[in-house]
Amino acid sequence: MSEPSKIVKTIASIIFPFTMVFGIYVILHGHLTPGGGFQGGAIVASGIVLLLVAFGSAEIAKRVKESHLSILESAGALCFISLAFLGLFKTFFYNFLAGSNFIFGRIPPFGSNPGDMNTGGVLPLMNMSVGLKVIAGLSAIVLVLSLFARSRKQKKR
Amino acid sequence: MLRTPGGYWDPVIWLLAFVVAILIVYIIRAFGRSDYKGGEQTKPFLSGMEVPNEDALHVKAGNIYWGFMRALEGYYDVLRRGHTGIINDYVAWFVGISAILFVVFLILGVI
Amino acid sequence: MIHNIPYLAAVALAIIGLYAVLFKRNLIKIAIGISILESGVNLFLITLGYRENAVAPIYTNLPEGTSIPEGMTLPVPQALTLTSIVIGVAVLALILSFAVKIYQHYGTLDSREVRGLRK
Amino acid sequence: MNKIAILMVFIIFSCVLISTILTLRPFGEPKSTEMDDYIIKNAQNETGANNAVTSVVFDYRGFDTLGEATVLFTAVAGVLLVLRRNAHE
Amino acid sequence: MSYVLLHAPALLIAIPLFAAFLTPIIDRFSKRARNIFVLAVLIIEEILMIIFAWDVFTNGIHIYTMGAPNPTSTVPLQSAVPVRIVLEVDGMSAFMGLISTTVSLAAGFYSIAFVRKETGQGRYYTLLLLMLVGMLGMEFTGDMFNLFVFFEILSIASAALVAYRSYYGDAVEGAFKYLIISSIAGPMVLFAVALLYGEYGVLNIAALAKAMNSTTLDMIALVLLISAFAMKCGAVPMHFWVPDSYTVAPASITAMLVVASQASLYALFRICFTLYGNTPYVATSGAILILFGLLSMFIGVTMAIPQKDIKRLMSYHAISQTGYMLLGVGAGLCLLGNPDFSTYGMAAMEGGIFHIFNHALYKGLLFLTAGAIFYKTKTRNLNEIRGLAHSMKFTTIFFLIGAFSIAGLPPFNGFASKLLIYESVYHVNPILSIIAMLVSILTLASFMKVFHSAFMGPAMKDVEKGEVPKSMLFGMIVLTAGIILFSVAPGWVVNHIVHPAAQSLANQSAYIQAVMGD
Repeated sequence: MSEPSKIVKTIASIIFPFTMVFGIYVILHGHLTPGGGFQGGAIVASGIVLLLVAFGSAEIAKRVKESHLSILESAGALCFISLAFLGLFKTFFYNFLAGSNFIFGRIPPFGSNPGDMNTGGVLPLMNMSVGLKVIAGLSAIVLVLSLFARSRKQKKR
Repeated sequence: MLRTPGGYWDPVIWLLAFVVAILIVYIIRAFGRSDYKGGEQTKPFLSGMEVPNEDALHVKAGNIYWGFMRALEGYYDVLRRGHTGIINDYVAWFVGISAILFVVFLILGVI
Repeated sequence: MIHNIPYLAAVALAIIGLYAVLFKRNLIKIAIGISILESGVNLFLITLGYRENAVAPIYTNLPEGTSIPEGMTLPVPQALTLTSIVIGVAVLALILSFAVKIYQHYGTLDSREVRGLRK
Repeated sequence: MNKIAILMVFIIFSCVLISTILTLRPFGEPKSTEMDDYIIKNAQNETGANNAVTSVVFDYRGFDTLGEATVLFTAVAGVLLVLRRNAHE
Repeated sequence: MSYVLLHAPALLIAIPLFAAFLTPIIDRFSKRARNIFVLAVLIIEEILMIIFAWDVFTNGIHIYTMGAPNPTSTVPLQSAVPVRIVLEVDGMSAFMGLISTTVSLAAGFYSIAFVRKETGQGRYYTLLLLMLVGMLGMEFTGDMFNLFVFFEILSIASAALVAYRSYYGDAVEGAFKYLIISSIAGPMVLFAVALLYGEYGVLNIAALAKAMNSTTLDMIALVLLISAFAMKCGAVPMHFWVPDSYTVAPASITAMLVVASQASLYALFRICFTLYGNTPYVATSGAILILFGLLSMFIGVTMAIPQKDIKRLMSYHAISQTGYMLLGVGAGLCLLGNPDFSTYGMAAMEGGIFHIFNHALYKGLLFLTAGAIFYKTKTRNLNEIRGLAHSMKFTTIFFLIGAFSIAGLPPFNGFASKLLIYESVYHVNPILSIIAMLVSILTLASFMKVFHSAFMGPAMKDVEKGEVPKSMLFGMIVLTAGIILFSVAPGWVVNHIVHPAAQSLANQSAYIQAVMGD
């Protein structure tokens, strides 16, 4: 296949930051607006896939290795399950931050309200860890598949 | 000791009976003539012909129960035709079984 | 009867996917069929959560005069659908990697050829 | 012949599904919604999240979400395992 | 201690999950540390499971509500139905959990030497732990959708591990077939769950069983669940994936796959007994289970006899042994509610459930011996191997123990469970027990074929002498010890372990009452 044209590369590199920002916004506001860790992580991963398409898998593989991505994913999963473990003094998955006046510990007024970032207990933290996990996981899958296809093509030649 | 609807099962008693049976067999064997044990009696005898070496005597797995499979050839042909290694057929069997169960349950529900 | 057209659509989608799995010999098409089947089931699941002219169950800037809880759609089916979508993605990724590997070994994607195990 | 049999069972299967799915409660009017109503009413003061769906995903049914994250983790591990380089021949 | 017991249902699932997430990170630093870590986790699981199971057998059902202020408050005050996910561990669940942890421990020890020469071991052990997580989750959960989620975890991890030797084409093929089958069964289960949710608005098994009023849609859901789980536990005529995937998987994984199929079997029993326990479908589903059982027993064993691939032969035997369990428990399900359930039905269920544990032990042992043979001779073809008894004494002994046990020869444990099944099923219909005995004879015949062609005869020239490595032997010893224990004390095992399991499986009202109160 021929290299993508300069236009594609330029547009991709312009769009990529916006995709990142939007995805991270969706992750961070998961407990206030539609969205959450999985959705935002999928958006960011789609941005990474865009780069992969525009610049080719070899170019990306020079910068990021799939082993690093899998370590990152394990870290996200570990954060998630550790948050679940921390509630163990009552039950597994107990939302121990909600109601306490610690970070994210505020309880919003019942009914319609403009939304306060500092609410939700462990939910925002779980959103972040799951978002990290999904970003790493999806990009690792796509990267490995594309690299495998590329290596087979080179073997053919 | 395990109680079953028809009686009971106790492996210890069984083992004791087994040991006793072995002892009886051994005693009976001890009565036999000593010069028949070992020697000529234990050599394989193919009606006077030359006995081939061990490798040739070992029956290969493919040949064991040949007669059994030959006798049930039709049955095995049906089974083999069933076992196509095609993934679509695997799923088709699932759908077929579900459809049959649907029909069975619906009929029983109507009754 | 006419109210249940959405259910009908979801089930029809699932059945189309099942048809692809049953009658298409190409492994990639089988994978596509499976993902269509999963989408159909997900659509059915999310369909169950809808309430007549209700809004999403989110309190941020909730429109005034929304009756709680009758004015809000059911949240649980949406969560279940999210879960099952992610599961579908995971399964699809693994199926595709297997298909790639099978093509590397057998040089074909025809399910009638991919039966080296048949004895 | 084989294909025809498969087609027949497939048609039976789909006909049963389609004909019985219409007997489900009418669309848009859920019958028994105690669980969902409880969540909608209490999500805010129990979990402190405005988004009831997120409170379901991460609090009420958080264990499902852990399993879902595990599924993704499993799939990534599987893909990296199957497509690993230098698998010794 | 009481704290641990209180949280045991969650810990048993969460600890291996945590370890699975941690394993790739440890793997980067030291392979040896990773092996020790995985083994330590498996041993902890085993010990915790034994303690917890004993508590369940003596004190009854354990309830654990995820994320509630206290674990036993299943139903919130303002609500009439459980809102959160509830783990519900009764005798049957604890029984299956014991099986899963035991076989996983054996497989873990066996793997240390078995996959030493392979690459990608870190992910191998990760997925091994995830398989354990999936099984325990399926067995402990009291929530239909959660059951589906863990079902998928189990399927995906198993499929990835079946394809572990991805440099063989047929390994990937078997994994592909397994995964397609699982991903057809998964959406079907989810569709059934969605139907039940759409009707009753709850997902908890006990709440569903309480609200169940057997409409047509419940029937549809029941059929979808039965056929999906029957396919996943390898019942004829949906068994075709079993030989394909069992054959190509590494031996330790094949031993795990046996237990994975039994987790689906457990789900099938749970659906039939608990979820649909008070519907008019009980007798019909029992008859269907008996029919599946008969077909599985007979076709499985007759297909096993002509096989030349040792692991393929054993996997057909796995199918036919699954038939015994379906037969025994199906007979119990048929007699459920009858006056003579207390006499014959309970005995049939005890036989079937006891056979689950026996089958996990001796079939796992046989697959491990087959793996040892493969490790030595690098082939699975019975025509090419012979005379291994000369060099591999222990493997021969283990194989003989497993073969006698699976063939139901006294005094081994296989005989005890089969005796229970014969005698009790005879009262349902004499034909059933006659077929069961015939199948048992054929099983013995085909294993004598394996023994003769693999271990008897002159030694092979091109195989280095000596036994397989220690860790593999230890993995086999774990299972052999279980077989010996169950063989010498069947009465004790049945009275203290199997009977509570059968009792709790048959007693639907206790299961519902534990969650819904009143």
